[in-house]
Amino acid sequence: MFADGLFLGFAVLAVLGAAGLVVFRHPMNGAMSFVVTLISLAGLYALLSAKLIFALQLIVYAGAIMSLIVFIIMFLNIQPSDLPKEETKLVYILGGLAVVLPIGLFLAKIVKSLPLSSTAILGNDFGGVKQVGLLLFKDWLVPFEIVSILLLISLIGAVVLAGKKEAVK
Amino acid sequence: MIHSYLYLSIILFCLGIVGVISRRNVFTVFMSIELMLNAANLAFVAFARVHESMDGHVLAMMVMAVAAAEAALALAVVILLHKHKSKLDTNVFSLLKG
Amino acid sequence: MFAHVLSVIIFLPIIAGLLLLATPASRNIARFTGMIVSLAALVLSLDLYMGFQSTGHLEFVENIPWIASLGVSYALGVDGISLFILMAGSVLLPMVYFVFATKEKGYYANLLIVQGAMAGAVCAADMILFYIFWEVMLLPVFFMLGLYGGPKRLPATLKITLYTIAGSLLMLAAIVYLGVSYHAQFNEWSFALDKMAQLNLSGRVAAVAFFGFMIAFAIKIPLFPFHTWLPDAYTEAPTATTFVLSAIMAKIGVYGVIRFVVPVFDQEFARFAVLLAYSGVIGMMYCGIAAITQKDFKRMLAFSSASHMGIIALGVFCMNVQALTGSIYQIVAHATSTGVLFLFAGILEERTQTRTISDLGGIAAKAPVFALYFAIAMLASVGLPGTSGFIGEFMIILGAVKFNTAVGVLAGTTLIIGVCYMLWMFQRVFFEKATPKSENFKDFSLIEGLAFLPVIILIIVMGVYPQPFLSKITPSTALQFASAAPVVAQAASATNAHLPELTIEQK
Amino acid sequence: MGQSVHYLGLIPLFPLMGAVFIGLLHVFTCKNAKLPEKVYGLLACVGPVLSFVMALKVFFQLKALPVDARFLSHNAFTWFSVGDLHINMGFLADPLSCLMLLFVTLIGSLIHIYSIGYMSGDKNYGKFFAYMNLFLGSMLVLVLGDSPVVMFVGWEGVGLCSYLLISFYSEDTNNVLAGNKAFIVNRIGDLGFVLGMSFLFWGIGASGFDYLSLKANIHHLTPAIALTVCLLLFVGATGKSAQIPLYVWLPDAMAGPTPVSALIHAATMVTAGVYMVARFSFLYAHVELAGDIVAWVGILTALLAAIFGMFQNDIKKVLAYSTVSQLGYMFAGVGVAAYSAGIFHVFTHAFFKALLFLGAGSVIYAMHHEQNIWKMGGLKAKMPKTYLTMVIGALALAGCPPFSGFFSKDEILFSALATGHYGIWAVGLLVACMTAYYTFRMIFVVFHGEPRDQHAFDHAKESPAVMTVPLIILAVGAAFAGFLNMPGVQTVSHWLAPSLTEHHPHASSFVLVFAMATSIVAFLVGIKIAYSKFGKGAAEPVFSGFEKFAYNKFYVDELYNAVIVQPYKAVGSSIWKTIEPNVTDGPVKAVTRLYMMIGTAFKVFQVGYVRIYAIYMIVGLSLMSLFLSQSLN
Amino acid sequence: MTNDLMLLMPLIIVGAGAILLMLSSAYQKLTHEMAAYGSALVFAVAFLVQLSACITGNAVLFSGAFNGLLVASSFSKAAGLIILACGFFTAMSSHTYFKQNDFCSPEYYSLMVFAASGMLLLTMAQELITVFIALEIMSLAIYILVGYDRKNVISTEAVLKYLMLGAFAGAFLTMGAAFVYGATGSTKFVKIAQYVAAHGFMQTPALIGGSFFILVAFLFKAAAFPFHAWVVDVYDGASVPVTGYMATGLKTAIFAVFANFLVLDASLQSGWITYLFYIAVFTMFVGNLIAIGQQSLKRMLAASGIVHTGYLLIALVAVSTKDFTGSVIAYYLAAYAASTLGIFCALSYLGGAGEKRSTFDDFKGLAKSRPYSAAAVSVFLLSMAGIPPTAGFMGKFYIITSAIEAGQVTLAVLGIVSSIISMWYYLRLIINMYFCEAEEQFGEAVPSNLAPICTFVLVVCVFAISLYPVVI
Repeated sequence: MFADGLFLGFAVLAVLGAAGLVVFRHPMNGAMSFVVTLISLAGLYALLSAKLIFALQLIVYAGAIMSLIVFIIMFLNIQPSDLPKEETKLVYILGGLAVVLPIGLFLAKIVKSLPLSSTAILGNDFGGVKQVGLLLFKDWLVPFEIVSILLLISLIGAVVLAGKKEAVK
Repeated sequence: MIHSYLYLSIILFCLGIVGVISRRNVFTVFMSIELMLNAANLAFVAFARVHESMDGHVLAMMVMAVAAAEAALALAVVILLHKHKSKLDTNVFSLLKG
Repeated sequence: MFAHVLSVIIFLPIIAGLLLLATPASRNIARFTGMIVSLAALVLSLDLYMGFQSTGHLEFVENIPWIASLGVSYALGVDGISLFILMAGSVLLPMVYFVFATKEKGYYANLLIVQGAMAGAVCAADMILFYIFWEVMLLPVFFMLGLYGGPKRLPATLKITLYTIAGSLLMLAAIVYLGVSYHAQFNEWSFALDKMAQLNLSGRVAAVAFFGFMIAFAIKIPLFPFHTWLPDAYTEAPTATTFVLSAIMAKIGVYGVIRFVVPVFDQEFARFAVLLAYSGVIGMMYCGIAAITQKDFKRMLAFSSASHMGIIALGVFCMNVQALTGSIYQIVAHATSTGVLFLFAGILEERTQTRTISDLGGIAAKAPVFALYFAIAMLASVGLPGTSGFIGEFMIILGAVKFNTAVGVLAGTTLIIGVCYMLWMFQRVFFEKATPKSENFKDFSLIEGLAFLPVIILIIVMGVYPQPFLSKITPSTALQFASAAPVVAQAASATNAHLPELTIEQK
Repeated sequence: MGQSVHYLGLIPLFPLMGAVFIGLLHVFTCKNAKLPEKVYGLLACVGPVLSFVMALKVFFQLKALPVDARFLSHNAFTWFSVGDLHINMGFLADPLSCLMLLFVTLIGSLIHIYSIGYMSGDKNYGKFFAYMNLFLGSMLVLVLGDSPVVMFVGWEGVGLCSYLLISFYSEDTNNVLAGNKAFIVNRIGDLGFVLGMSFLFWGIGASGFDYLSLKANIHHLTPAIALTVCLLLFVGATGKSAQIPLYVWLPDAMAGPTPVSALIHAATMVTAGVYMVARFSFLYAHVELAGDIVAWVGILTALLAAIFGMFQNDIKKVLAYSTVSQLGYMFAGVGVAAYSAGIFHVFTHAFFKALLFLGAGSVIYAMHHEQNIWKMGGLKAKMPKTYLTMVIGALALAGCPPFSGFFSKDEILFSALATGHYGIWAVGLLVACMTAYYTFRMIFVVFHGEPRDQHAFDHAKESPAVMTVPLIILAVGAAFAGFLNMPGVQTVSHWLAPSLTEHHPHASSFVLVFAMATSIVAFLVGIKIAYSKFGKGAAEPVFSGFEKFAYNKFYVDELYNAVIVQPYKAVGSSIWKTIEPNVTDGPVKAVTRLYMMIGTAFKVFQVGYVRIYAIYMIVGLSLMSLFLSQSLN
Repeated sequence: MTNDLMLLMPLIIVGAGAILLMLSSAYQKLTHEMAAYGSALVFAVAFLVQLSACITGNAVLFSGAFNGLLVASSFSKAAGLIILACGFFTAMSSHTYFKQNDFCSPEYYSLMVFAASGMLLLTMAQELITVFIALEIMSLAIYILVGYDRKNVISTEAVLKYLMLGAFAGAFLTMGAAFVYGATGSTKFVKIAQYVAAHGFMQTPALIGGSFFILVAFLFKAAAFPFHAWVVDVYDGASVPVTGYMATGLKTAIFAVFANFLVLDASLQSGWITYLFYIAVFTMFVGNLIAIGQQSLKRMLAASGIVHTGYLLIALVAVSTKDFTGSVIAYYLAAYAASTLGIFCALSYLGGAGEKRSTFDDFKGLAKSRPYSAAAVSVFLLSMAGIPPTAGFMGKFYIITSAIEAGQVTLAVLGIVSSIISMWYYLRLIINMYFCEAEEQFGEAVPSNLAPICTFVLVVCVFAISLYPVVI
């Protein structure tokens, strides 16, 4: 029951946060609202016994990525005048909801048909750092390795695109 | 019970889509995409719980890493855009058309 | 005679043409090369002609597997049907280099390429190979028309190109369909012609495939109502291109029908033969009538050519050996008559700087040799007995009467229609009083006269003594019907139901 | 079977070779070095004369044979052979073709000789003789051909030569137009011929398409086909022999040089139709209805042409219509199955009509190419030889006994009467009367009375011997040829019998006498009227009412022009001006235009807003989701 | 294991080469020319290694190593070859291109090699998240390349559009992967195939949904309707060599993984046939319609790329899951790559400084001043149009054959109709080059011979691929 309550709370927060992200005009407000969602999601991961993910969500997502985004928002020193004037935003959002509805319903229909077993409490080992780590380095070595390439590329990209270095003559 | 997680994931995913297609603010659009990735992550973790295998966790981690890389690049692009036009409106960038 | 004579005939001109294009040769070198190569091809094809055994089957066969997994092979061969189209090309094309001395390098080079490609299309014994040559032969025409054509060449170029490519792509689908059906029926991949004939096709898809072929060929021939590209293209094209188009390329369309459609789609062909025959005969009348009021002689010849192609095509659709043989004979006759007329028209245009009929007159008095040649070619084109044009036309009409009385009677009107516009044109251009433009018309030089002489002689010889030629054609045409005889007989009796007496006394 | 003789092929070959030789000579010399006319004249006469000699040889060789085996043949080579269709380049000389052969070569030779004089001074002298030789060669192929197809070679060949010779003076547009008309109208007939041959071939041609095989197999032909073939072949004949409705070209054909009119448009080519029907006597004898149609068309043509002939002012036009009229008689003859009578009329007509034309040519030559009879008059004093010969010709034409025309015409009328074709006989009689009238109208106006154009009259003189000698020879023929087949003698009929399928009607001698007597009466009436009107000189009449209508040939040419020629041209120009761009090419163009339009319009979708692109994606996705959720259950 | 290593060697060479290039670009003395040669060398070596693997390696499928996440097949090897060749030619043409355009730095080449490593991974990846990461490696590198001309707002706009929509599509891929994982408990292709074989495809809604989203991502990258709209703008905004690289290498990699995924199981493929059918048809026709109205060559080529995606989708519809070799797709990709790369190669030196020639009209009369280049471009255009005897014809022939064999006659005919329509805009350029009077002299000298040489090598390739169809 307690878990259900927690879930409900986190879920409501997550949805509200997401809705805020969509609705707020200023990106800063949106980012803050999004952080709420991320943190709620972290809570949900915890409820799902994903301990490592719970931690990573907080550290990497809510921590690193969001602070980077917020930093850039601040860095660009966005004035309200820089922001797009979205008079028809609401129309678009409602229209968007209408368009997305079939997708959502389709997914919901799928989920509904899933024969999911009851969620019995698992052992303590589940989702722990060690277990996930072992898995990561045994079975999932390749993706783990190639993610490094990906990060390297994004590094170069950031340097090339946003850097000051002039093109070689 | 797990169903609820998945429904939540779907709702977040759909909200992300709505954010992408209805907003013109570059930041909001990128964050909406992050929201969609998070929705996917939630689904991964929820399914991991169902299958009682931790593969889903690993997958979620990978998605996070990709999301981070993407975010870094996206922010670089945002800075570039801002340098050019000092605007964050995606509609401003419509020189290429027709 | 050596083993790969057909390959040489095909690729010698193509390679020579490509080399000319790739090197900065002068126009004289180009013309000289063209002359040598086309004469070499002529010699080879004469050799081929002499060695031809008229067995009715393919001879000089070459067969090298190419794409093994799909059974596509580099297969060549000639029979009595293809031999004559091949010969027509080989005999007629050298003339161009003698007659037109001042064209650009690309002009000669493209001519060479188109010669090779046409030879390839005619000799191909594999459908894919045929298709490749079929498409390739369009490219030089495209470039020649676009580069060296008249003032309104661009729309004409686009029209002919898009039109023919549209048709041939549909044919590609049909070819592939055949190959796949063969695979399904015999569990083996092949696109070889002789194997396709064993196919047993029926049903709606077969009909669609049949039309895939037919439309491609109908556009090339061109059959009514797919002829609309023709007047523009023929008129705007440089003379040699018009010549190539009318004298040989259009014939490959007819050849395609004979070679690909008739053996493979015997049932569909028999079913739609009446429709197609009407299309041929209506096209003949339509274009022939349109020709009479043309103001531009090249355009008039274009319509005339279309008109003749209608009757040639009709011969194929009549499904009897006389009409078919007549068609093939007429193919050569038409190449030597109308094709040559186009060359004459080109000379006329070059020397008078006009294409308008009313600007000319009295040329017969100024240039008797030219007028004589022109008249002979013209008379052959209207099918006067004693010239090459009669034999084919007569046999086609004869066959058409047997096939379907109404079609036969309509086909007969070609005798009248052809003569109307030709005489009218001849009167205006060659008779009457000389006009300022035609006053200083120069007669043929000796070289020109000699260059055309073989063709003029050929026109007469083919009219007076056609049997040696026919005896090479007939075995193949007879064979063509031997395989499809039951279907054809059935169809023939069905189409003539309204005049039953005609079939009673058959022996 | 008859004998095979090789020289048969040479008969047409001589003039043909001559044509090629003279033609080449002319083409290559006409621009620079002109050859003297004598060379051409001599060369030109060699072919016809040699052919005539050969023809005589054929005649004697045939005569030596027993009656039933009187035919010679020569198979030069297989012309073409495809499937059942075997056509040999074969020649056949039987009594019928031998007769034709003889007079064609004879008259041809004479006219060639005559032309040497008539054409002198023409700058296309060589060309003329090349054409003439070509014509003669073609005519001989026509006559000698042993199958309809070979005959068709000559048939078309003579048509071509006719065209070339009519438009001989090609600088004048009218001449060329007349030539075109002749060729085109002939071609209409040829269409009938070709179709007729086709039907015949599919009927019985598979076992041989030469006359002998056809004759042997004729009973296999079903009546319907036989009738079709007959009528189609007759269409060919109406074209070549200028019968209703295709007679219109012949009067115009007089635009050619007069020897051409004499040779081609009077003596030989135009009778080809009659010859053809006689050749197919085995077929026509089979189908009575066809014969009746032929006879009626013939006699009506005779009547119509006679009416026109009465009101013509051009000397050659008068003769032209008289030719049409006489051809009508011939068809009436062959139509009532009196083939020998028809052929005999061909034979006699060749003489007197050639004679008349050449005489007229002589007059025209003397009058410096004046052809209007109302500009002439009193010429008999100046040109006695011409006058005399022409009167003989006129008497023969008018059917005055004992000149040749009387016997041949009378035999036709008699046959009509004897076979019960009373209508034909009656019309024929009327026409005979009219013939006498217009013939002598011409003679009286041209030769009698006072000169109307004094200047021309003063300069007129008798033609040179090279022209008058042929006239005299022909006059002899015209005068006496009739005796060959006079009743009781019937040499020609007997000679022709093996070639023709003919049943001589058994009629009482009363009928014979009655026919003769009426013919004579008709002739006398005609000549009386002519004499009373024109005998003592008359002024050029002004036509009005029916006369004007007849003078203008019932406006048939105008009618054809309005009903056939103009609509044809209108259709032609509307095809490429209206139908082509709109109907046949229209859809193609419309599709192209539509395609370009859509393409341009499609750029609207590439708005450039990235959000819109995302919306495309989502809308597509959402639609697919809708479908997918349908299929989930 | 040595075999496995051999098969992985190209990937290793490319990855190592990329890192090496990246590191050495920090070294100031390294000019971008040297980087170009370096990257070309990497590609060349990797290509040769791959070729030797293709020739000698008797189609070894390794699945033991890497836990089945990477698998090499003859198809992936062929696709790898194409990708490496694309990389090589792009490097060469870039070298020439940057003689006339000045926004290059050595990192450019390293990114290109990185992108190639992503593409190679994609061809071999047999697990969804690996696919996702490989896709992102490739895409991220390409994003950066697209936006490389930082001073140019056009290029920045292109990268915005590409990145935004690409990431959007990537999110669908993850969601799809999640659902597949949810349904089958694994993201490995082998396991998925086993699951489908055991439980059926249509009976597992989550699998339908998951594969649907995955397909969406693939279709997006391949620029199929209705996910095509970005491609025209992005191609237009990117520099010429990058556009060529995107159009060829990226498409090859995407179709490799697309096919690999689709042939997991017959029921999976047949389940999507109807949708792919309509998508293919719409893709072809929409692509054509976009292409007609274009004035800019790059945009036209982008649109024609959409059309070619349609043809490849036909091949996918017709693909046989039983004994899949991917030969038809690989052949078509090779043919398409040769001609497209050729045209971009030619554009990279014909375009002039700052890509000043970019529209149809700019190339009027090219044949007069540069006959050989014009001839080469014509050959490429004819190949794209599918006129024999070019490779494009053979490719189209194989596709039509496979489609008809698979019973998709309608699709084959529609493909034919589409290629008839497409004839117009290919011919238009040829007509402009040959039949129109020159408005410009094309006077300037070509700064480097590399791109022209590559162009002519590619002409040879176009014919060679056609006349010796070794892949089939």
